Amino acid sequence: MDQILSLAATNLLSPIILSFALGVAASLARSDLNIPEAVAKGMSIYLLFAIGFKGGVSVADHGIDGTLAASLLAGIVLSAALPIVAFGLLQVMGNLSRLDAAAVAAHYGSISIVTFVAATSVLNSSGIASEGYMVAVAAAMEAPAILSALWLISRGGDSRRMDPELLREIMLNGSIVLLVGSFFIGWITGTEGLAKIEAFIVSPFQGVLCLFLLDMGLVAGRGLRGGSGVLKPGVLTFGVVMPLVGATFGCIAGLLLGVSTGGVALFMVLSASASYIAVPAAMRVALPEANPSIYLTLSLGVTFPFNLTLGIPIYIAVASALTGG
Amino acid sequence: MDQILSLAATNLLSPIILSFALGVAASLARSDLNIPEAVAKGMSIYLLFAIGFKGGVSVADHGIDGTLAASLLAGIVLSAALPIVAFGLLQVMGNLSRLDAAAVAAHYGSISIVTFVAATSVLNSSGIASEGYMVAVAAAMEAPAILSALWLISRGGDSRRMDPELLREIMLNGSIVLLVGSFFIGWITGTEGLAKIEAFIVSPFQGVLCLFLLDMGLVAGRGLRGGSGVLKPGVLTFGVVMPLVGATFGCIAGLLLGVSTGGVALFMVLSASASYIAVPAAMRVALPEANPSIYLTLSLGVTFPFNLTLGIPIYIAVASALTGG
Amino acid sequence: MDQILSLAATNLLSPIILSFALGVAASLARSDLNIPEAVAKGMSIYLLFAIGFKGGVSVADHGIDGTLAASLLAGIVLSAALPIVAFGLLQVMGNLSRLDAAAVAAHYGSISIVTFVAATSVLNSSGIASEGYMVAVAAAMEAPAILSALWLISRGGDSRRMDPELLREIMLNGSIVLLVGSFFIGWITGTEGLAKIEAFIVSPFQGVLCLFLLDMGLVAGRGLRGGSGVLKPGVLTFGVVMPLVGATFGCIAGLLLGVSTGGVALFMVLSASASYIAVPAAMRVALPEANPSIYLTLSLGVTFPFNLTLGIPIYIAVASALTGG
Amino acid sequence: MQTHKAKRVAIIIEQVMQSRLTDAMERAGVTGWTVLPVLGGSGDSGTWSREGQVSRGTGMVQVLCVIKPERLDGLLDAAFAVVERHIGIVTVSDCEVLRAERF
Amino acid sequence: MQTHKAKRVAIIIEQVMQSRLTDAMERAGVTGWTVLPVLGGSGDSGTWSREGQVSRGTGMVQVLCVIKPERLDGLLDAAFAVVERHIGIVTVSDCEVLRAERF
Amino acid sequence: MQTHKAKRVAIIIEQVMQSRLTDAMERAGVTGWTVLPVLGGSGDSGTWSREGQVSRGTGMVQVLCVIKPERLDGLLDAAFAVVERHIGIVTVSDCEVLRAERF
Ligand SMILES: Nc1ncnc2c1ncn2[C@@H]1O[C@H](COP(=O)(O)O)[C@@H](O)[C@H]1O
Ligand SMILES: Nc1ncnc2c1ncn2[C@@H]1O[C@H](COP(=O)(O)O)[C@@H](O)[C@H]1O
Ligand SMILES: Nc1ncnc2c1ncn2[C@@H]1O[C@H](COP(=O)(O)O)[C@@H](O)[C@H]1O
Ligand code: NA
Ligand code: NA
Ligand code: NA
Repeated sequence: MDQILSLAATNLLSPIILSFALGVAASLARSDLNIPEAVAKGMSIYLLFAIGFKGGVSVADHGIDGTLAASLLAGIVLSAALPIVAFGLLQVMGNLSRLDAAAVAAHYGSISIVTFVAATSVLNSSGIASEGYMVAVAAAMEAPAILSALWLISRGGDSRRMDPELLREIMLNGSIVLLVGSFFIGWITGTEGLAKIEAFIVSPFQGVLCLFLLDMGLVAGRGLRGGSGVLKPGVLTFGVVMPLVGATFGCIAGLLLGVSTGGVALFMVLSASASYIAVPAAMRVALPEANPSIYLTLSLGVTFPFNLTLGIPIYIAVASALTGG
Repeated sequence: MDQILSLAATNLLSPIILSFALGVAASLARSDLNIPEAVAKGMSIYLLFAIGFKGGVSVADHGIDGTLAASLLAGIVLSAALPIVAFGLLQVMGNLSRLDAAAVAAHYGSISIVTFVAATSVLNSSGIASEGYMVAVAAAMEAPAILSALWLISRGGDSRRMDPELLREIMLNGSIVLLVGSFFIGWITGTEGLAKIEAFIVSPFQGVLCLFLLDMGLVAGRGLRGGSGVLKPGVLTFGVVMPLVGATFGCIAGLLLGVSTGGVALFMVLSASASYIAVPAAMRVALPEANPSIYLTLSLGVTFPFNLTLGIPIYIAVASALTGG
Repeated sequence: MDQILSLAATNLLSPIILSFALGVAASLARSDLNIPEAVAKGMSIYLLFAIGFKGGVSVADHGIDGTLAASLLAGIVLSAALPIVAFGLLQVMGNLSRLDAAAVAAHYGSISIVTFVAATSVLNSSGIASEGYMVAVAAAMEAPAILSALWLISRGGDSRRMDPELLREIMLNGSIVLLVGSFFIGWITGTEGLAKIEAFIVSPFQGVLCLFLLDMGLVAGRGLRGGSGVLKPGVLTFGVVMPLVGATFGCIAGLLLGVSTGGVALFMVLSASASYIAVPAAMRVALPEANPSIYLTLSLGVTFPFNLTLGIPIYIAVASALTGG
Repeated sequence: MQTHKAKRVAIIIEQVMQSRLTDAMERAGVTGWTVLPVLGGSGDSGTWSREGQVSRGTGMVQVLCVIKPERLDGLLDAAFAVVERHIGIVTVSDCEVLRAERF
Repeated sequence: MQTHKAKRVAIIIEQVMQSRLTDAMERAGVTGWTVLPVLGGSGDSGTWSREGQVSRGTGMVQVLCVIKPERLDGLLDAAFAVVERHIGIVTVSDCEVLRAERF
Repeated sequence: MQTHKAKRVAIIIEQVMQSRLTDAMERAGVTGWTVLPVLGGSGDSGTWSREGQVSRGTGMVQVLCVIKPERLDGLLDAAFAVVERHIGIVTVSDCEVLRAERF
């Protein structure tokens, strides 16, 4: 408990969280502060490239231990299973339509890469090691949740054609391709490659993350202003409960796999986090009748801030306690 | 005098000034060199965030001495008073309409943050210290000038409704929010926070400033090409005289407050500089009949280059002489 | 031969080439990965500024030896002459219309600055020195090829008015102005100026180049997907043969001039590379009937990847062998 | 394909006035519109372009609104009150629209 | 100047649907169109804006197509099949076009 | 609300030709226009998109001009002289405009 509190305090007063808070505050106060779309996209490309590359280098460095394949598989299973849990929970907690519930569920099976990045930052500064291939697990968890959600809907009698075009779009989503691609580049070029571009992808990383989280705060705040009306208390609660439920599943998976303390924590973070890039796009194509305000506000306005501020310290503390790390 | 010349020479041959000159030359020669709007905005967000953060860290480091509140107040008074001086001067020097004169006056009460940033760069490389909270003074000086100018107009019988919406927009202008917000983030996280993002906000700062000034040069040159026709000699002269007048007021304020040599210089720079972001936007809303070519050309095409090249060395030399720094 | 292979292997497994390959693969697989136009332009401005500045600093450092003027002249002659060679070759190899052949020829006389940048990277990491003013030679080679191509067309009876407006546009093209401008800034400010902005233009350079080449790969792949239909085998072969022919001319020029090993290699690279920025724009104005798919696909989809992967190691190895460097 | 008569109103206005315009439209009961970016232009007050622009004071946007003919006057009155003292241009043209239930 | 009667179809649609729409148009034999960016908008499903957007899930674009009157119905049928279940707005207006041979 | 008949001319043209077009328009006495960005398109010369574009050789823009009916022909002649050999599309439609004094 003590460790949680101290981690939480350090975390809450770090530049990246405060930048996020500044963004939320600015947009709730209706300031015209904004970051151009192209710059936001540029920063997200930078972050994906850097995190993938560093993951690959770490694998090149430490080699792959036997759990890599098992971890990837665990990630895929988690991503596919969590939407079903989420869907069940929503039946109990909220009174969303089947469509809206399935769309929300898809988001919680998938992952938020920025939450992952923020967690690795906290792990780094706490000196807790984690497996470099967790980046690949993150990539593997992006898509399966979408298929699960569409299956949930089709089970309900609504026959959705999962057209092959959509499947291709989901699998070759830009963020997956960039993450996996840079992971392999890092793996192939190793520490020698890293040395060449370290001054670009390592040193300024935390600073770029600050500005990116400032933007995330602006977007989240705007979403809260616009979407707060649509969220019933039950659904709001779901946005805080589901991450904890997901983290529990992630924790069990990590412990069963026998990964490091940091690895368990990252499994928890991935399972707890909700997508706001790949899944919304897929939902707009496949389930256009589902209300985007609901899933975007929940994922970006409720769960993301929760994980960023309280969730990450909790998950790390629990992982440390359980692995004795 | 000697010091002015040597400072001016060093300043004129620094990469940032030469980048500005390149921009002006390229656009006067009608080259198609241009920096995309999104990139320019991204750089200005970076600069505001970095300068605010570093100011806050410096306050965290050295503590606030008693003059912080007094300095903020002085800044507000200067910003509110200088438009009246400018307005009077314009009655004498130019023959602008009341509306145009008031709009121009608003710009000179407010400040140019890039001029401020360039001045702190010169101070740094000259080894002259200044108060970290001067960033907060800069933020405090952005808005009051606008209210003064509207008051000048309403006194002339033209009853302008200062709608509360506009007031909110002015106060929560993106650049003010970002500057003040990052100032507080820097203050809260202190040197420990700075250490995390130093490689992002400190090391590459000068280089980003070069590219940003290249863009400012392009914009200023374009303005000069288009707007040179609208500026009568009297008004042009105002663009060089008013900074000196403003600097004098700023100097007196700094000396009365007893701030450091660098602090006096920065008070002079802030008072001498003219806004080209926040104030033009407010003028388009509140005084749409005022001609934007006049105030944009003056502020960006005349006063900004003057301050950047000659003004800053003069202000620093005068401040050094008067404070014995 | 051995050296070529080892250089080629190192080169092919470097982060920048792998990033390019990732981009090509992603767009051939029709992933939606993309880099916003503004970010791509921002990166290209960064690269031009950095490479120009560093070239200027190196000239300030080492002084100009007598070959500077001769090198510039050689560059201009090469740029003007190579289109005639290319045009002749195309008559033999492809069966393009005169217009299309002239447009393609213009591209191969001019240069690709990114190929130049990639080559200097390889030279640097191989510890081979080159003349700083080669950047100026690169700038000098951008435009003459366009005039040659227009002359080729007018000789064929088609009287094209080379309007002075177009001439101005070609000469004051943004990339030429930025390259030459930053070259002079670097020259004037020297190592002292470099020290101020080193953390911006030197350290992160390789990393930015990676992301930029990722984007080039995306664009090249897209071009290949769309334009592969229009290219007959003869024309495709031209895209690989012409760089080797150009490099031979460049090599002779470099040897005659007596520049360093790196200098000869860069003369080869410049002559071998084909433009995809300045020349396409000029062709759209002057020869709008020429088919852009042909020259863009050839230049960006065939010659650029060839030079990047195999060409550069070959040119460096040949230059080393011939200069005994 | 079944279409319905409608009016297409295009308002080119300064970016700083955008929220005032759309607020006025909302007050007039108009809830559907689309905002398009504008790169530059020329008019009585000279030529401008968005290149390198860091100030939000000088850019413009285009607000597009497809509306039932009988509601046009309400919209124009609301829009006019905002643009009255400002630069910009308001055009109205006839169009046909699919899916009348959606607008 | 000689002009020719044509129809101008403007379809505002979600970005994720753009390639599906243009593919459908191509299948219907329509080969000319232009895509314009959209900054934001408002409708039944609320207000959105492109500012700071990192998701490609929520942006929209406008697809513009100038077409011979006799081919309008084919285009509208193709477009309708795509937009049917999706948000967005389709307008058709009359126009004159220069150089009929080019479209 | 009082409106006035006008013509709305929309010219989609390559970016490299933009200044030549607006210069020609100015020479023909047309001083008001607006430039809109274009993201991509398709036509006889294939499909293109602005994504990742570093060359300014291949992008397009849309130049919009609202003009008094009696001045249309002058504008079209001027525009045609520029677009003649170039790709692009020119459409003219009827519209009503507020505040005739402003254009
Ligand atoms: N006749 C016109 N056609 C299209 N756009 C125009 C026209 N007149 C003005 N505009 C646009 O409105 C802006 C302001 O016009 P003005 O009020 O005449 O300075 C210009 O910069 C153009 O973007
Ligand atoms: N009447 C309208 N006029 C112009 N654009 C509209 C209109 N209605 C909807 N839109 C656009 O279509 C999007 C989706 O609309 P809706 O389906 O009503 O939520 C909005 O965000 C607007 O960009
Ligand atoms: N029928 C059309 N409707 C709308 N835009 C078109 C049409 N035809 C061509 N365009 C635009 O004009 C560009 C050049 O067309 P083209 O000359 O046919 O290659 C295309 O890329 C489109 O942006
Ligand atoms: Na999850
Ligand atoms: Na001032
Ligand atoms: Na060449």
